[in-house]
Amino acid sequence: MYQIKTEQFSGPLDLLLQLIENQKLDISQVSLAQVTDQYLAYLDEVKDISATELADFLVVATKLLVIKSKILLPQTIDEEEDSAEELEAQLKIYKDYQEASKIIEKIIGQKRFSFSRERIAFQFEPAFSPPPQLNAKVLSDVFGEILKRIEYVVSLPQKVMERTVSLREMVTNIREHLREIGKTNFYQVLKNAKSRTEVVVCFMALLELIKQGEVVVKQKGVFDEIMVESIKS
Amino acid sequence: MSIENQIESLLFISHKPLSIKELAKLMSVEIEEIKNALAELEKKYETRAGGIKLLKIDDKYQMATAGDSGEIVKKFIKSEMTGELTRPSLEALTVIAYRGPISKAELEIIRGVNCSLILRNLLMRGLIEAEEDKKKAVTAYRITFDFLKYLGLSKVEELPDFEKLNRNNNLEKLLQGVENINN
Amino acid sequence: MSIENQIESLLFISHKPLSIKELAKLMSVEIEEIKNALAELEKKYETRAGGIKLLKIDDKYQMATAGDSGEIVKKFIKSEMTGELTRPSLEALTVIAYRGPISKAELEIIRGVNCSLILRNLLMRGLIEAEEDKKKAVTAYRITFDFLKYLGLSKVEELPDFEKLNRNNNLEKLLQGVENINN
Repeated sequence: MYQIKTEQFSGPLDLLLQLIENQKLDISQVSLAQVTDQYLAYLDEVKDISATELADFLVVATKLLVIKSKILLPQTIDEEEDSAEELEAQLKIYKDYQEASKIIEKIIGQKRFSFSRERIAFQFEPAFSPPPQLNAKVLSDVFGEILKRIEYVVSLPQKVMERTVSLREMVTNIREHLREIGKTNFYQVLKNAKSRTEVVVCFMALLELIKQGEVVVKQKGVFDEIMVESIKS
Repeated sequence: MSIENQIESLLFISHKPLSIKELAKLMSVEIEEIKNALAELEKKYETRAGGIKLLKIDDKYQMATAGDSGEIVKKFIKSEMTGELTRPSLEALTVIAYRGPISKAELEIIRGVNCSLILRNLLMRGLIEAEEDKKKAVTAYRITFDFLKYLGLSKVEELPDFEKLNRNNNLEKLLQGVENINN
Repeated sequence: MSIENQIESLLFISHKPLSIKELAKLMSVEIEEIKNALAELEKKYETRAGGIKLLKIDDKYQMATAGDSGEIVKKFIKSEMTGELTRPSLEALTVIAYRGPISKAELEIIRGVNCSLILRNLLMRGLIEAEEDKKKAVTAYRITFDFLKYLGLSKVEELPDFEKLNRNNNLEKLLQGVENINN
């Protein structure tokens, strides 16, 4: 399998873009589906990804799976059109700005810095000149407001963690679905899926099972039902 | 003395960017007159292409040394400016430079990652500034003169492909789509 | 870049007059070349008759505002030096009052924005003072005795709710958290 350098990506779109470019593909739903496995493999391998970023990487992972499922199972998922087109469009736009950022990096790299004066260019005697309306009460009020704002800033990493944890739970659900799907018809399971997320979870589970060689998937024709057979049973 | 010359004097001595509004108030002159004089001044500085530049961000102006003198001025004032930026910072700054004033939500759609921490970091470094849009009740971010000085440009409009990246039609569509999902 | 432009940049950024010798040394250029470039520059400034003048005092050169702008320049300085503080300045002053002596970095972490310009303004108005912390090799800021007196207090501990506001859990967490990130 293609080896991904364990470098720090500036975000999930950056990773996705590099995977696509490494294979010399254009951005399309088909190419997104093609790199989905590598994308997931990267998420499995990389250890130093921060909690903040992991949440965003996982969001894109689910979108990728929706796209992949859409291409492989065109008859089951038709309301996912938007999500797939959205990621494709998002990635194209991101590419534009990422390329621009490389140009900006070069411009800065030329070190053609401009400078402005830091003090007023005028000789005058500094004199104590307090704001007329200011008093101690105003100061304590203002400080109180600053502290309130800080409360939010301090809680920020916590909020990100919570989001990541809920996404992690989803991944755990996949493992649970693994057993179930191994013994049943995949199409049946999909039919019962209540949300887009559940569809994705099921599909992810199926892909994992195939990868691990626990099941084989059979389909007679393009629009026929997909039969899942467990190899071990 | 002409309004143009007075503005030039003020921009020369000032240690901070001055807005059209501030200038109008200081000089007790109509906004329109200030705008016209500034447009003239801008043109002159551009044509002269001398050692002093007139920088512009939205309705604010500041004088600065030309990028070509960067090295010698840096040495003279013993500045420690390196222009070093991490990739995520660079990406965020690029998007804000081309599309500012821009909301956090919009920036995050383009970058695909949560940008709370990076925005805070750039605010503390003085490379971007935040402004409350009271009508829409959102915070808008734009680059500062300090970042413009990293680039050695007079205004963001001088960035390559500015027109295209400033108004990206695909993005407008995408943004609408995301708003719909969020609602 | 032309020597003339570089000289113009240096004269613009410098707070004191520069001699031909100084310029020659700074730029590693022959005295003659500097002289010629300066002569050109002088001619240009004279012809332009704009808001900036190029003054020659003995063998030293300096840029200054044109004489006619004197009044408006004074008005600008007065507006900078007097009157009420802007909201960002007020916040910075408050943090320095309750948490001083405090470094610029800490102040910026608490406020979440760059404070360079504000600190300079508060220093200029005599509301705060800077002090070198030799152990940590950083500059620390505190409010001045004049300002304390103006508030009718004899020490910062007399500020309303000083104990409660000075020791705040979230504040400590914030300052610590950022230290951890930096390490």
